[in-house]
Amino acid sequence: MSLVLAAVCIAIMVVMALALARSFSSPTVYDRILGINMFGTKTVLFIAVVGFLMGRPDFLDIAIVYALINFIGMVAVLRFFEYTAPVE
Amino acid sequence: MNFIFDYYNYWVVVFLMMAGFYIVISANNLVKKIVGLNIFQTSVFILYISMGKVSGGTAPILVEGVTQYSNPLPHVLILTAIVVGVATTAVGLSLIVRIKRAYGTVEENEFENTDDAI
Amino acid sequence: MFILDIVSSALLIAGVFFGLTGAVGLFKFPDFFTRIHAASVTDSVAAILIIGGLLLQTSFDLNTAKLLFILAFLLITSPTASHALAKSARHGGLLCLAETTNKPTDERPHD
Amino acid sequence: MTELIDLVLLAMLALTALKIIFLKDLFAVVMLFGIYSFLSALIFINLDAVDVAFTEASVGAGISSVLMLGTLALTGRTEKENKRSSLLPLLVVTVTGAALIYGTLDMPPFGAANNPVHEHVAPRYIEESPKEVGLPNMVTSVLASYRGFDTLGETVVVFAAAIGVLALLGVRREKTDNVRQSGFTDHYVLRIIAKLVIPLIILFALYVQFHGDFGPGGGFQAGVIAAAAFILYALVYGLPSAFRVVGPKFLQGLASFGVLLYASVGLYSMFKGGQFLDYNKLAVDPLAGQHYGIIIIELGVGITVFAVMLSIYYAFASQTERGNT
Amino acid sequence: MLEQHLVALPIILPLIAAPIALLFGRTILTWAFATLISAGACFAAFSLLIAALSEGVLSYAVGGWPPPWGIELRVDAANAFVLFAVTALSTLVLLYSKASASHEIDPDKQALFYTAHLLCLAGLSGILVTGDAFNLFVFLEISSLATYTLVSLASDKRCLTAAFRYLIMGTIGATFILIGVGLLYMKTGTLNMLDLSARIAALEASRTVNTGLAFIMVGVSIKLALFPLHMWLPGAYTYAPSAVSAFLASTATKVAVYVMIRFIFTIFGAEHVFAEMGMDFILMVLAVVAIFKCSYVACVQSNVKTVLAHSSLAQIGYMVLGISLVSVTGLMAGLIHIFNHALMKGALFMAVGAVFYRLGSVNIEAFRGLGKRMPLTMAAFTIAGLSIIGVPLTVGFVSKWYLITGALEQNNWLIAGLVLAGSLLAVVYIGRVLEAAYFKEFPASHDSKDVKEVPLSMLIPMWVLVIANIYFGIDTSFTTEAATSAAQWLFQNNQVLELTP
Repeated sequence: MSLVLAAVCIAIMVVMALALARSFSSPTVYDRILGINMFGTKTVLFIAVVGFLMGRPDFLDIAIVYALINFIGMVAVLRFFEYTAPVE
Repeated sequence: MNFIFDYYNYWVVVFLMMAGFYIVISANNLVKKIVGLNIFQTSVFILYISMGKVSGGTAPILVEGVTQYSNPLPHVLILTAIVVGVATTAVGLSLIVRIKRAYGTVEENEFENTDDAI
Repeated sequence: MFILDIVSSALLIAGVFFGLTGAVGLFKFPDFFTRIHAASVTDSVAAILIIGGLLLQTSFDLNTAKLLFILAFLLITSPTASHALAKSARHGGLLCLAETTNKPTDERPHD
Repeated sequence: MTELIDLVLLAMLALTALKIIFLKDLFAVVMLFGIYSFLSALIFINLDAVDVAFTEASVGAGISSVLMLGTLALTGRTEKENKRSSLLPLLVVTVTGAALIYGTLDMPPFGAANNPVHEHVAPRYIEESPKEVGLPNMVTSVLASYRGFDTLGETVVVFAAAIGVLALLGVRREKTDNVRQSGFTDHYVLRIIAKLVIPLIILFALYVQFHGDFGPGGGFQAGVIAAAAFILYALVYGLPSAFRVVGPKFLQGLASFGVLLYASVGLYSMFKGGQFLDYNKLAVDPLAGQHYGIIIIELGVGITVFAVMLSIYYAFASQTERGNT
Repeated sequence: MLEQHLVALPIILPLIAAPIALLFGRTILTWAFATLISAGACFAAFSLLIAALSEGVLSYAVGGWPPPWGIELRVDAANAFVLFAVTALSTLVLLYSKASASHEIDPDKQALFYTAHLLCLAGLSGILVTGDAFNLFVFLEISSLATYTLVSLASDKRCLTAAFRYLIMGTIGATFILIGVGLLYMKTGTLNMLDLSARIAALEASRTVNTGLAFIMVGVSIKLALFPLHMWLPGAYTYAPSAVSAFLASTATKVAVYVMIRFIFTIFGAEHVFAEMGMDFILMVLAVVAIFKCSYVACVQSNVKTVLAHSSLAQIGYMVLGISLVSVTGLMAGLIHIFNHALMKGALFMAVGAVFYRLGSVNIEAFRGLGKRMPLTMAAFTIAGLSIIGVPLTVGFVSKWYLITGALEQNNWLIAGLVLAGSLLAVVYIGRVLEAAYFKEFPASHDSKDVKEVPLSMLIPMWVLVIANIYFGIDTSFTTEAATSAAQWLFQNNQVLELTP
């Protein structure tokens, strides 16, 4: 079982890396935000899986925090983005 | 080979610290300086947490049948340091807001004329 | 027990598969609105599958409740965030591919 | 496995840091800083520092990023070109980095169980704290009891930050009815979902506050999360509505109250004949005393942090809304 | 009951008072409360000094946990001496700020000003008293955050950039200290200073410990504004409100100097730092450069507060020079100069603040003819200025006397000569101000009715410091006794570890 978990863990890291790459270089600023949002949700899943992999699933609390902060951060980005004048 | 496995963590952390430090002293924009300061400090936190790790140990919360725990003391220190970091960030950012209102700019090279370069 | 493990593994692997497809979609689709579609739909499916897979590993204790909480939270917030993002993008003047192809390219807002 | 995850995460961190150096779009810089914080929190989990990860995620990626975004809304989005040579900074950084690398060469190896760090002070915390303090979470025991003075200092640092931000920005007092309605007025989905989510967040904050003795979490994290719930409210429904729920003046009082609650535990233990912050003296049974002490001081920390974080956000947001109307 | 907790009182009094001070609705109440608390802390510090001189070391285990597991507060003659100077200056500055601050600071923000002052005092006392390396970092940050706030409260907009520069430099310094402490912890596994010193002494030469030492020294040097790392200080002192300049110039950097002394002498051991790493030579060169470079810059400035700020940098050079002599006399000269410089710089900045109070400017032009208009203020400035120069019968003479004695003990004529030459530069920059005040006419264009003596509440603290300048210049028994026993205490390397690890 732990083999499957490890494989899943690595695969999620690949997804995270792809999302990170998207947020590094993106055609529009919204794509950047999208990449970061995806990175956040995948991180939540990553923590959940790692918790089971390390045999200490009681750390799911941290996954909850990530989910919360990801959402709030997203709302804040959109909110303050309205204020800033678009570049060029 | 063993040598690398013993220290790779610290080396990457040193690189991260220096990346943050570089941003602080080279960035032109004051907000970016604060971001750099945060990166610098966060990397120092990783240094502390790295030294608390015990291979094969687990998080320092008591569970049945486990005897090998990672060291809780660095965790405590860094909890405090994170709070200190966010406090500094808040004060720094509010200074930036005031600077923007007083000078109309937050770019370092635009202060030069008035002897206020930061 | 053995069957549970197999089902759980299958769910996890399926979840990861959807996650990967979503990430590939981020790069391969032609305009922002198709990309956000790819990302947000697969996000939700991957979350359901992976957390479903993990749920089968728990023994109905506090962890089960936490996992369910995470799942519920993700299912509520992730589509909302995507929706708000798409709406902001639309308000910000971003157009979809069908609209941009009918117009001269220089009107398309860039980053 | 731990080493592999560690390596991949460190690589991602290094890339993110490099990208931040070269980006000129500050909005992207702040968002990437959020990612940097998330990634370092993942490293903390991987290295068993769950409490630290908890805090880093909620503070670094949460509060700090939100404040930076609020500042950017006022100061503009792009960094201007820097004409000065970057040679001197590069030199300083190289020298400092070289000194540190030189220092690493004598370090005890990463993760070895017989490092001096694990053999001198820490064993007592690991072996005795469940008996002396009576909590399963050793981090909470050390934080709140053995090094409780540090934590008092930490609470005061947070309080000092509030003083600084209030002195610099202030919170404008004005009648709420003649203020332009702000917030996401036309995002109906967001408004409804926020209403649904906020109670869940506050519930979770309470759980973190009172479960910190047994799992990751504690007063500081709970305060930040509760503040985050109100920040979400203020973001979605606008600052005036948030002021009606919790006023800035009330928050100031609350911030003081939290510090005083913490300090009063110390004074009471002095009064009972112990040293400052000696929880053993709080009750007849030392273990029970420790337990009372830790619950009260964690509550004090939580209250102060909640009040301070929220009033700092208020100060920034009222600047932003004033600056952009 | 209080005697038992005497060690903790100078920290926890202001620490607890700060949140209470915020709750008072009226500014005058906040001021009275803050002054009362500061006076209480000063009284506690004085009792501590007496106790430390007679009993040696006083140790206090916070939370009842024995060190190194818990946090230890530790008072000996050296830090009790500095602590007394800091709390006394804080009280005098608070008395002074009633008129000065209400003139210079927005009325809405005065309550925050006094709260920040208390926080700063708590932080400085904490740095001095704590016996735990990480706890020192926490208190350092409390005092730093409060200082940034205090500096930025002035009405001149340039205080904002000065405060920001201070924040960036200060945070870098604090982070360097954090890195250094981390490296030490990594090699020893402990944070308690006494325990650290014992365990470092037991280690063989280690690159990690040496790197830690280097980082701590650089971090502390930023905090104490040692020569190449001093860029934040002139702006911060020039544009801060007058009361804040007086407080910071006489306390904040002094505390940092003490931190340096503590790290060198009690943690690493003078032997290791000086004999093996050659740090004394580096410090001596930097100190001499600081004395001359900064004194020279002080001679060509037109803003008197900037002149005094650069003079402070030069005086810090004298303190570090004392440390770098590596002898009991040299260290004692450094310690006594910490105390004496607090007296003179406090009085000078208060006098300049008084001029600002009446004229709204501190340019050297504004001082023209003030010798007749504000005789008491200018007399105070003159005496404190003579003290900076090192004229006999003032405290400045005492510190320079011991500094030169320390140099001559080692037959180091060069250093002795340089100290005297540095004093000549002080004659120039103080002389320029005095010349303007006494030998130039009051400009006719000014409205002469408004320019008169400042209120008594400003004059009294100023003159208390001036009289102290003269008193401790004539009767040196108290300060020399305290400083000598502190220096001897620091040089004792046979401090036996009373802990059972």
